[in-house]
Amino acid sequence: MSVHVVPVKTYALILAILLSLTMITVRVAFMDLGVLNNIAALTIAVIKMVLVILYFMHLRHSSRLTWLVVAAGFVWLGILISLTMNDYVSRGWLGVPGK
Amino acid sequence: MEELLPLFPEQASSLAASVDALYFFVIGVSVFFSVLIAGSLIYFFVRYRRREASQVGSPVHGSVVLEIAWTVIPLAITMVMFGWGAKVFFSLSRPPAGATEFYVVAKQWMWKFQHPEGRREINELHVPLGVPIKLTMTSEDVIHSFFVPAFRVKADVLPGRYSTVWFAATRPGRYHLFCAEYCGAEHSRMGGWVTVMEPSEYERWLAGESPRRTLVATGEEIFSQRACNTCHRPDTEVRGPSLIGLVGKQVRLTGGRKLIADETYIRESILNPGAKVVAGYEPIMPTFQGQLSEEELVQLLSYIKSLGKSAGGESAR
Amino acid sequence: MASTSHPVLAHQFESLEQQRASTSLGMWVFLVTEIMFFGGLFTVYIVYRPLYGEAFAAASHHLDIGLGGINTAVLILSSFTMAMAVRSAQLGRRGPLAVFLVLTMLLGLTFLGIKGVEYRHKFEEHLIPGSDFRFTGVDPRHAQLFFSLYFAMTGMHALHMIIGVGVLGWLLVLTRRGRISAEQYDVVECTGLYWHFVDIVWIFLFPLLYLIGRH
Amino acid sequence: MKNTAAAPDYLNANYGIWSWLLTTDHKRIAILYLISVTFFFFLGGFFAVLLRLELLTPAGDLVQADTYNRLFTMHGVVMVFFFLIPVIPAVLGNFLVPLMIGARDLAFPKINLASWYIYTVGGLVTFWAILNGGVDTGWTFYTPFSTTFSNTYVIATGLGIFITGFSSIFTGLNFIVTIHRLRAPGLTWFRLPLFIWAHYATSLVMILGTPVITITIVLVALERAFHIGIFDPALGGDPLLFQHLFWFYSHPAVYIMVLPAMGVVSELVAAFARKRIFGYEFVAYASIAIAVLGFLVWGHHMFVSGQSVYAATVFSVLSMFVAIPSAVKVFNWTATLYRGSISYQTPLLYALGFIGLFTIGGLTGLVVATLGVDVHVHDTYFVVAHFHYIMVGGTIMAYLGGLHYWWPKMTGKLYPEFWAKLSAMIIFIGFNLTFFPQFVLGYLGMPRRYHAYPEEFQVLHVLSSAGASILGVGYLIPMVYFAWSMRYGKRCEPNPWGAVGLEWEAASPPPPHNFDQIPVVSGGPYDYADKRNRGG
Repeated sequence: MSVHVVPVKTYALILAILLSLTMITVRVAFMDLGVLNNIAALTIAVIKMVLVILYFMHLRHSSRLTWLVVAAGFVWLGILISLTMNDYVSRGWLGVPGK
Repeated sequence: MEELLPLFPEQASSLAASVDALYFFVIGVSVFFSVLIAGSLIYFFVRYRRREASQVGSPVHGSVVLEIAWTVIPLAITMVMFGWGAKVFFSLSRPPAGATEFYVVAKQWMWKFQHPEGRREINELHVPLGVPIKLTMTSEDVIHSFFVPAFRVKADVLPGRYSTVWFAATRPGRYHLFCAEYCGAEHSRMGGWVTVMEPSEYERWLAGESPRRTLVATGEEIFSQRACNTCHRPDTEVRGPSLIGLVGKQVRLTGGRKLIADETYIRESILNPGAKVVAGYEPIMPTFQGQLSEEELVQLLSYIKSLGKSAGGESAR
Repeated sequence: MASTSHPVLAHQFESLEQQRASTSLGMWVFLVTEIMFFGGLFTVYIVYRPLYGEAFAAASHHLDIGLGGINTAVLILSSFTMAMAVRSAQLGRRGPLAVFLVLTMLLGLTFLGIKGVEYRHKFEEHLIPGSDFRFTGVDPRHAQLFFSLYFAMTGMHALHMIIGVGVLGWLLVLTRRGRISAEQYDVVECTGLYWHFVDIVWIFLFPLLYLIGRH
Repeated sequence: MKNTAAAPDYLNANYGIWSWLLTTDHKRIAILYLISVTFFFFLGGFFAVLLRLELLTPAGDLVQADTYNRLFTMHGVVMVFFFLIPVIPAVLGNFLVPLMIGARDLAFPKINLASWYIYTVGGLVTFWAILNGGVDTGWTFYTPFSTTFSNTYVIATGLGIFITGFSSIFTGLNFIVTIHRLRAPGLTWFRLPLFIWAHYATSLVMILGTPVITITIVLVALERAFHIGIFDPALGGDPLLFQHLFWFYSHPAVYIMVLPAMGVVSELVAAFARKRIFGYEFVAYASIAIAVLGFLVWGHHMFVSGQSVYAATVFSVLSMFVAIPSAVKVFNWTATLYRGSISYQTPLLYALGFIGLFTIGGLTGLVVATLGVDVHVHDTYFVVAHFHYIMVGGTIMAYLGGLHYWWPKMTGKLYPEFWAKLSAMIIFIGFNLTFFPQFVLGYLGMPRRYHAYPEEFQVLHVLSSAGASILGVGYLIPMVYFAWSMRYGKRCEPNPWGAVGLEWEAASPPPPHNFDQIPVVSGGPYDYADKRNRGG
């Protein structure tokens, strides 16, 4: 298996982007955007995460199986969160008192 | 024989028969498939027993048609179960409009009941025959569960919120009341009896005790004793919002979120008023945490609910 | 059977390639369990945040956004040095490897130090959940819930950092003993994956805990 | 066979206690697990005996209510976390996964050994908590009872479960990597035995579910120790959130118990009908489907808990879906017997017992997944009977069947066939007598976890206790003859059943590294027809 060595330049670029995104996320938090505040904060966090996974963690050059493993992790986290929230969000939907 | 070895519970509520019908359907399907599987196993077991030591099975590998058949047919049957089950569940969950409201406070290890007329009972509940009764229940400590097998009803009773259960009894008698959610040392003794009486007899039973105030009247007294009426008043909404017709209405909170003001919301707003403040008001209400018992809260609640009714009926959901 | 004679090849593997692929897969699978572990905490947070948004915002204002921001930068920087350490190991350069490991450890310790300062402030301000909790605001109970989550989440994260720093120390020993080479650097790579994962957790913790309703 | 000619097998390759305690050989670790889980099985069984004795009379007079609560809690905790979850993967899986895929060991032998130590430490911590008075929350640890009201060793027991969780994660991780990376040349996914498919699916559940229970236990312990109020409504939390997190793991945990059992049964049916499993691919996919769908149904434990009616409806329909792949498996096993060459050996008796009992357990699962009926049967003996049909009638039946089938592989000795058949019968009869009356009790309305109960339920309870005593005898007999056969059992040939599969190509017992030469695979599993053609 040939090992893919990432050039230092790439790492430095990612570092710079990550640090700028951190500054941006703080800046954005102090602006009043309503609901968009949360969406912006989470979007930036997701972008940062994707960069770390793809470059620092070398997922970009990893096998499809590794991609699958990572995907499984997020899908199952999604199951946990969405089916739990499904309860909290839908309280009262069907007009039953207290439920 | 029946008393020594009962095999099926009595049907004593308006919904018991529909639950049992559904149960028999599912059990019927189960018996059919169990017999089918067991019968085939035994038949093959005898028919295809090994006759010589080196014999091997025939090269039968599978059949896509069969696979599809025994995927689709069970799926169809289970969807019927689901649909039918959901229908029964909805009717078990939704109390009919106009059901008489009783209140229940559970604690380790007893059930405390309050009739709307003000009569209270512990571990005994007397109800009139044929009248739909809605229980609004809460717990003082851990999770309990209100369970009357003869009525086929059960609902967990949680601390910090109200849950409901409803039934209309169809046969006079005494029926077991159980706590079905494990709640500590004396869990198995946290039970009692539900006594179903003819309405006239029930009236006599209610009157048997010296006259006492109704729940609503007691609630009203607490409302003025605790000076709730200095801010929550019908004439002005400067300091606090009016409570008339509040229950079941949608309210807007500071921060823009909207919710339906149900019993649990009102309870929370009394005990922890800062959590969900109505838009346009300052969070100036003091907390009543630790100052009102669950019973008193329930009385207040029934008073607040009565405010809606006197001022022109149920408000739209 | 000739292949088993290789010094760094364990007997259950046929080739170095198979061994490396297994180790890497194992580490990724382990990280999936970590996602689910922290996922439980995130679920708790996501359930309560919409229910008690104002209380969470009020409580969040007691967190030091400056220290939190600096810590975010420190951690991202440490991820960079960690990536550089892995790169040095891939190329078999032991000198730079040792330097980057030390740098990563130092940055990790800096993070933990700053975190410790923040914890001390919370202690002094009586913001530790429990009987000593004091909070002047409209909804102190759910402010306490916020701080419970804050300590549970950052505490779990800090615990992972401490373990990470320990592993880095062990790697440093291995490097000094010459046990890391371009052929055998799986441990460095796995530690890198772990370290980056811990970084990602913080990337989410920072906005979720520090940046609520700041406008 | 002359002893000089025999190459050393894994049992006699080296001697002494340290050669076992420091071994990294998956086969020896399997034996270590075998000993540990057997201990916990009999510990949990001991609690069950006391429970059934207490329930002989309605009055609750043998032990105090408090003691009874601790007994059923510890029965549940020990059986679920320390027996049922590890039993098949850690004993049979550990022993067989590398052998069946033609590998010398698991991918991470040291982690495998670590998993046994972690399991043992977790077990000892829990055992310590039991000796000090135990815990009375029920194995479900519902809040706020567990966090605020119980006065027993909740944190210590939780710590034991927390620790053991890691052993489960390590086992799952090891299996996933091993099955992906260490398969013999030519052994493609659809040439794998169904036992491997089942263990792969089980490992997925272990990996994806266990961490959630781990963090949930941590939160319960924190709340109990520091009153932080995540789950206790008196402190601002929500007890339903605990239930969501708990069942996110604990429902799929049922599949950790039953999926490997299904894998075992597939092997047994194939070997004793000498036939390829009917619809092999569908059975393989069904394992994965169960593992995935199993994560989408946890809310059916919460139909009356106060979760929203909408969510209950969603969970109900999803629960129906998970029944389908289980049904597919049962139909395929049954169809496998068609035109087979069926031999009446003990392992097959257990397999047939499994199919029958699992069918009943699965179908009664439909009763509890059906919303309208579950309201009535929830938290009654109906549920108790249902999950014992799955766990005892399913998992333990399959485990015993598998243990008999691979006993010659593990020890090189035969077990006594007469006693084995006898005990299989006793277990089957005792089991049904114990748990069938509980279905009736449940629908009558007998709530679970009751120390005392109304008198009209006594006859059914006495029947159940009578069954339990028969069942207990049934479990003791194999314990005795297995121990006996290790020393006195007849030595067997490497493949006493005439079965196919890579595990039977190694010697019995296998040498330390399983295969001198890694085998090359050129055909599918269960190739009995081909075997006949070659005259084998």
